Amino acid sequence: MATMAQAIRLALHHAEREMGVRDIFGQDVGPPLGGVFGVTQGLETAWNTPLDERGIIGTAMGLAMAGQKPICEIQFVDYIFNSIDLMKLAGNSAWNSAGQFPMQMVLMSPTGSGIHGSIYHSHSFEAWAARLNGWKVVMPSDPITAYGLMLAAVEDPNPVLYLIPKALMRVEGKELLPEEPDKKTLKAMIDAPLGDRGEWKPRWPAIPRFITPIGQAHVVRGGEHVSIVSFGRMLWVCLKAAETLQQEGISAEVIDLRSIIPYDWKTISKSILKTGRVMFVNEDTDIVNYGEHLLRRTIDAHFYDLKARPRVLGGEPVPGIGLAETLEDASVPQSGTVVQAARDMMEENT
Amino acid sequence: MATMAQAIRLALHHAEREMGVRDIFGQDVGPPLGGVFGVTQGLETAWNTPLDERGIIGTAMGLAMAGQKPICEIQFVDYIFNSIDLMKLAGNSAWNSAGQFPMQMVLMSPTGSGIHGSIYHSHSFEAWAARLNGWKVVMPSDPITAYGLMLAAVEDPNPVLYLIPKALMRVEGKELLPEEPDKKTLKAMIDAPLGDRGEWKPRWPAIPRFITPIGQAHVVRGGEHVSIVSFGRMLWVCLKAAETLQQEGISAEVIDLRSIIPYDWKTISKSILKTGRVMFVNEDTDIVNYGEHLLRRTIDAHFYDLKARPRVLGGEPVPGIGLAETLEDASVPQSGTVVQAARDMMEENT
Amino acid sequence: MDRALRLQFHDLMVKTRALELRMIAMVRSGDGYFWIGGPGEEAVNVALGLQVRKGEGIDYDYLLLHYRNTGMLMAMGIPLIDPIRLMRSTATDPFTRGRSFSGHYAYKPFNILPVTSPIGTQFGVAPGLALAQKRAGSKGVTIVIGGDAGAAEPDFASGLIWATRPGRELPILFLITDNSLGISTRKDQVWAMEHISDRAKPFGIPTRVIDGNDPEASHAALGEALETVRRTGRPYMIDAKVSRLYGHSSSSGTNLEPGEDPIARYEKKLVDEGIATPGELKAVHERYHAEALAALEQVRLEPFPAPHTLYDHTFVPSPVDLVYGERYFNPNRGD
Amino acid sequence: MDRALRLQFHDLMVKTRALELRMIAMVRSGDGYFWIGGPGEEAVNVALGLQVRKGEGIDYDYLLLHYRNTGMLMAMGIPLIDPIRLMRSTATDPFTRGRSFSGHYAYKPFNILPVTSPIGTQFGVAPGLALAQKRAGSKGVTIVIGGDAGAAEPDFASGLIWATRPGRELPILFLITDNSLGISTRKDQVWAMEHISDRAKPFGIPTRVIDGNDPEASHAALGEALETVRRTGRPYMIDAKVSRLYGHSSSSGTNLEPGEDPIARYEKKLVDEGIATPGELKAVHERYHAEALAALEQVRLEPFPAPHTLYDHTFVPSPVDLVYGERYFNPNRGD
Ligand SMILES: Cc1ncc(C[n+]2csc(CCOP(=O)(O)OP(=O)(O)O)c2C)c(N)n1
Ligand SMILES: Cc1ncc(C[n+]2csc(CCOP(=O)(O)OP(=O)(O)O)c2C)c(N)n1
Ligand SMILES: [Mg+2]
Ligand SMILES: [Mg+2]
Repeated sequence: MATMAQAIRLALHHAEREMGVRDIFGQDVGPPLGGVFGVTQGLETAWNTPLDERGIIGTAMGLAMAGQKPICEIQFVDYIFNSIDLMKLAGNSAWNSAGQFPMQMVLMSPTGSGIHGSIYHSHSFEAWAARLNGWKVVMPSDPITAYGLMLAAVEDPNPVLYLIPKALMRVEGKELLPEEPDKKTLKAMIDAPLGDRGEWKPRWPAIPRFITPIGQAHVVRGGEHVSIVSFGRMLWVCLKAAETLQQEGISAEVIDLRSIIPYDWKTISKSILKTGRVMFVNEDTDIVNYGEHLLRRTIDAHFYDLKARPRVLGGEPVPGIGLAETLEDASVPQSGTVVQAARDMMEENT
Repeated sequence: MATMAQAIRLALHHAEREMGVRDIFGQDVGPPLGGVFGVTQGLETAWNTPLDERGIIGTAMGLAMAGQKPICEIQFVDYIFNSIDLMKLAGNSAWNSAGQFPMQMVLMSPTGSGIHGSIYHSHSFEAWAARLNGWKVVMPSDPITAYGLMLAAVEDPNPVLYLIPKALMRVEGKELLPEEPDKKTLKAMIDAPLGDRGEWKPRWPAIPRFITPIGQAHVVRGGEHVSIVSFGRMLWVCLKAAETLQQEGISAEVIDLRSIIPYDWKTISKSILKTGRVMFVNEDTDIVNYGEHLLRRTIDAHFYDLKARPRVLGGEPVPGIGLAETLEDASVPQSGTVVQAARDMMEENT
Repeated sequence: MDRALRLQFHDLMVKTRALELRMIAMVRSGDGYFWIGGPGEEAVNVALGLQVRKGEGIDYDYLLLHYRNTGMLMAMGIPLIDPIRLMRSTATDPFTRGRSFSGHYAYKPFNILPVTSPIGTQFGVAPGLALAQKRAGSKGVTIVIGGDAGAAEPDFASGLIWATRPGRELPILFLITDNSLGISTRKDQVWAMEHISDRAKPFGIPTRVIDGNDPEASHAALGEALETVRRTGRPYMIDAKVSRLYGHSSSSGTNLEPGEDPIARYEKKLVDEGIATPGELKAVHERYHAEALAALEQVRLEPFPAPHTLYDHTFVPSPVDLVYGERYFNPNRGD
Repeated sequence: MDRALRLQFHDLMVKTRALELRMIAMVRSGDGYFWIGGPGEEAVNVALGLQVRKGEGIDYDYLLLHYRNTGMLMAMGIPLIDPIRLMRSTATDPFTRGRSFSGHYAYKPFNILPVTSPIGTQFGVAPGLALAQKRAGSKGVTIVIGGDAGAAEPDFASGLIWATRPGRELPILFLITDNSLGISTRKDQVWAMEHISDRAKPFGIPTRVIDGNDPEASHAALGEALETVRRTGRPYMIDAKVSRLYGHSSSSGTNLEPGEDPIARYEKKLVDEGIATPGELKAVHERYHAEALAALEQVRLEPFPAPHTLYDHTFVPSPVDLVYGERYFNPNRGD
C-alpha cells in the first residue's frame, strides 16, 4: 500500500509526464534529497530553490502567468507567513485583470501537528487559507485521495493550495491506487536509497489517471445520530471516536471534507438533516476558525432543523504548540474530546 | 471637535511626553509629511523608515525587546501581509520564552473601505488579526475612544494592533476630549500647514490622560428587539440602520465592540439575553470571518436563548474591493442590508 | 540620430503628459477618485516602450511595470482613451473593468502583467516569467521596473538572487526609476549608497546609471541593455534618474513640484538644433490636450460596472470542481 | 597566544561537542524528539562566546542567534545540563519550559533573545535592539548570526539596509556561518558569489572572511570586529567558513558527514606545538562525556510540563485590559 508521500510522488510524476508540468520546486525538493518528506524523490522536473519562500511563490506566479502550470512547495506551512501578500496577489490576478491573467499553479505544503514539531513545525493553515479569496484549498486524508486530489489541483486552472497532513505522510493507505504494485515492489521502484543517490533512477509504475474532484466530500462512515465533519489528520481522530461511540450505541456519521474551499455543502447539509446534530472538528486554533464558518453556514441554513447545539472543536488559541507531548496533546482535539462532545449532544434535550 | 487623526496625534504626543515612548515610526511618518493621513504630524519622536514593512515590524520587535515601547505604523493594513510571520513571532515571544521576553509594542494601521481605495487600499484585517494569538486588537469608531484606546495600547505590556478605520480619519467626534480646545484653535495648534513645514512646530494643548480599557464594549444605543454588534466604520452604518428601524417600531441595541481581541462578551451576552436576536456586522470578507467567531460563541452560550436565527453580515468573499462605486458599495454591508436583516429577524417565528 | 525618431520621442512624451494632466484634472472634476502616474518620467518610458518586443505570450517581452509607466503604453500604441477609462473606473476599462487604480495596468495582448500596488512584488515574479522564456528559447526579455524607495522591499533582493543562480541566469532587464523619493521620504534618509543598482554588483549583474530625463540617451542605453539580455540570456540593470513633477499621487495634492522637466528640456534641444520650431512643438501639446479632453468626454458617456459583476473572474471555470466549477457564488448567501 | 586561553578554547569546544553528541544520542534513545545543533562550528562559537559582553539589558550585548550556537552558550558559562533540559522538553528547561526545539534558546540573564525557527528573521530584529543600544550610549553590540542559505530570506537585506541608514548607522555585528549548505541544497546552486558577505559591500559595511574552524584566528577576528563596532557604533560583517559534521538535524539522520573537524585539527596543533599531550586532550573528552551523561540521567528524573501550563505567558498581565488583564483563557471554553 502506498504511503501518502508515495501517492503524491506518483501523482506528481503523472503530472510531469502527462499534464505538462515542467517545474516542481522548493527548498530541497530536487536531488539529492527530494523533499524533507521524500515526496519529490526521483521526479524529473524537481529542482532546488534558494531559501526564500517569497521567491518561490513569486517565481511560481511568474511561471503560471507564462502558462507553465508550476507546482511549488513551501517546506512547512509554518513558513508561508512571510508570503501571504503574494498569495493574495496570486488569488486576485484573474479578478484584478478581469480574467486576462488567471494563475494556474499548485502550492503544496505539509501542515498540522502530530510529529512533535513544536512551535514552528505544527502549524495549521486552513483558516488562513480559506480567507484567501481566489484560491482553492484541499487536504487529503489518505493516499488514494492524495493522488486524485493532486491531479485535480494540477488540472484546475486556478491557484490551488494542497495541504498535506504531515503526520500522515508515511501512513499507508487502506485502498490501493489503481494498478498499484505491491508494497515492496513499489518501494524498490520509487523510493530513493539511503546514502549516495548519484546513480539512482526511479522506475515508475503505470498508475492510470484518476481525479478526485475538488468540492466533493466523502462520507467515510454512515451514521444516524450525529454528524462529524473533519479532514486531514483529524479525520482519523474522529473515526476512532466514532468507533468508541458505536460501542455506546451512538451512531456517528463521519464526513471527510477533502476540499476546504470550496466545500461540499450538499453532503454536509444532507447529513445534518438526517442526524440533527453536527460537530466540526479541526486542529487549527479556534478563535476565528474554519469550523466556525461551517457552523455559521449551518446556522444560516439549518437553525431550525437542529436537535442539539452544533459544535466546533478546534485547537487551543495559544501562540504555538509546545514540544512536550503533554503540551501538544492538550493543544489539539483528541478522540476523547470528540467522544465527549457527541455524548453531550445526545444527552442535550433528553 | 477633534478628528480621529487629531485625537490619535494627541494621544501619541501624550505617549511620547508622559509614557516613555521614544519611537513612532513607519513610512512617511516623520517630517515633512507626518503620515499619509497626518496622524503623526509634529510629533517629536516620529521618524521615516525605509519602504520595508518587514524591517518596520522587525525593528519594533527589537526595540520592544530592549524595553523601548515602540509605536510603529504600517501605512495601510493592505501592506501588512508580507509580515504575518513577524507578527506571529511578536505574538509568541512571551509564550515561547516562558515569560522572559514580552513584546510591549503598538502597531497601528489604517484599515477598511469607504474611501474608494480600490483593491489595495480597502482591506479589512480583523479576522486575520484575531487569529494572531498573543496580540490584542482594538479599533476605535470615534475620536474620543481613539484617544483612550491608544493610551491603553501603549500601556498594555503586550503587542497591540491598533486598527484605524481610514474612512473615519477626518470625521469629527461628537464628544470633546477632556479640555479640548475649540476646533479652530486646535487646528491652528496641531495641524501642519500646507506647503513648507520647515519652520513649523506644533503647540500641544494639555489633554489629560484617560484610558479606554481594552476589552470594554460600549452600548452606543440601547434597544429591546435586536442586538447589533459592530465596530469601526461599520458602527456608523449600523447606527444609521437603527434610526431607520426605530421609525418602523423596531428598537435596536447597538454595541460598539472597540476591542476585537479580547472582546467584551459580558456586554454582548447581556444584550442577547435581553433581545433574543443578534447580528454581527463587519466589513471583512465573510468566509471565515470574525463575526462567525462571535456567532459561534453565541451558539455555544445562547443557542437555547435565541428568538430568531442569529446573523453575520460581512463583506463579499471576493479577492478585492473594486474601485468603481458600484462595486465598492456592493462589496460591504450597507445600512439597508442591516435594516433588512433586522426586519427579517423580527418576522421570523411570528 | 534620426529626425523622425526624435520627433516621435517628443510626440509620445507630450501625448503622455497631456494624458497625465487630463487624469490629474479628472480628480479635481470628480471624474476619478485617485491618480498616480509618471509626469517627469516620460523620456525613459517612451524610450523603453518603443523598443519593447511587444505581443502576447512567451515569444514576446513580459512587462512587470511600476505605476508610473503610462509613457510606455503610449509608446507601445495603446489608445489614449484607455487609461482614461481606467481612471474613471468604467465598465469599458480594458485593463481591470473598473476594479483597480489609474496607472495599474493589465493588458494581455502586450504581455503587460497586472500592476499591483504592494511595492516591489514584481521583482519576485520576474524570474518565473524569464525562466519560461529562456527554456522556450524565446527572444523575449522580462522587463521589471520599480522605484528607488521600493528597492527596500524584500522582492528586490529575491529578484537579484533568482536571476543569477549559477548556470541558470535569467533574461531579465531590471529598470530602477530613481526619483530619489518615496512618498515623502528622501533617498538619503534611507540608502547608504548613491546608486541602488550598486546592490546588483555582488551578483555579477552589469549595471548602468543613466539620465532618464534624456530620451535619446535612454533610448541608446536601453536598446543596448535589451540587446545584451536577448543575446546573453542574462540579467542587466539600468538605473535611471528621473523627475517627479506633480507629487507622489493625487493624495499629495498634484501641485507642480521642483524638478527638471524632460519635455521642456528636450523641446529646447529640438529648437536649438533646428529640428522643430516652438510653434510646431506647441501644436503637439494642443493636439493631445484636445484629444485627451475629447476622450474624457466620450468616457463620461460609458457605464460603470454593474454591481453583480463583482464576482466575475474570481475563479476561472474548472472541469474538476463540483462546486465553483461553473460559477462562483457567496456560500453565505445560500445560493 | 596565551596557553591557558588555548586550553580553554579546547576545553569549551570539547564540552560543546560532548553535549551535542549526547543530544544526538537522546533522539536515538527516545529522550528527545528532535535535534539540531552545531558540531563542526565549535571553534567560531567558542571564540565569540568568550568575547561577548554578557549580561541582562541594554548595557550588554544582545544576541540574536542561529540554532547552531550551543558553543557560544558553553563559552558564556551556561550549565551543560540546561540544553539537555531543552532537548528533553522538561518543565525545568530554563529557555522555553518545554515549548521549543533544541538549539532554540532564550535566556534573559544573558540577553539571548528567543531563537526562532523561521530562518532569517533575526536580521530584521537586530536594528531595533542596536538602535536602543546606540541611543542609550551603551557599549553593547547587537550580534546577529545566520547561515549561508538563510541569507536569501528577506530579512538579511533588511538588516543591511536598516543598519546603514546615512547618519544613523547601527552597532551590529553580523556573523554568517557559512557551511556552504542549506538542508541539502548546495551554496553553488543558489549563490552567484563565493562570499555572501559581498552583499554588504555596497552598503559600506566592512566585511571579513575568516576560517571559522580555527579558534585562534576566529577569536582574533571577532575581537577586532567587536572592538570596531563598539568604537564606531557602525556595523561589521564576519563571514566564517565552518563545517557541518553530523548533517542538518536529526531529521537527516545525524550520521557523520565529510568535513574538517575543528576539534581534531586544533588538537593536532596543540600536540604539535607541545601545549598538551594526546592523553590530556582525551581526558577532556572523557570528562565531558561523563558530565553530559550524568546530566541526562538527572534530567530524566525531571517532570514534563503540566498540560494546563499551555496558556501560561500567552499574555503578560495588564492593568488596562478588563478581559485578559489578569489571566488568559479560551473564550470558547466558556470560562
Ligand atoms: C508594500 C507597500 N508598502 C507601502 C506602499 C505605499 N506606497 C505607495 S508608493 C510608495 C513610495 C514608492 O516609492 P518608490 O519605490 O521610490 O517609487 P516612486 O513612487 O518614487 O516612483 C509607498 C510607500 C505600497 N504601495 N506598498
Ligand atoms: C523561513 C524558513 N524556511 C524554511 C525553513 C526550513 N529550514 C530549516 S534550516 C534550513 C536550511 C538553513 O540553511 P543555512 O541558513 O545555511 O543554515 P545552516 O543550517 O546551514 O546552518 C531550512 C530550509 C525554516 N526553518 N524557515
Ligand atoms: Mg522614488
Ligand atoms: Mg548553511
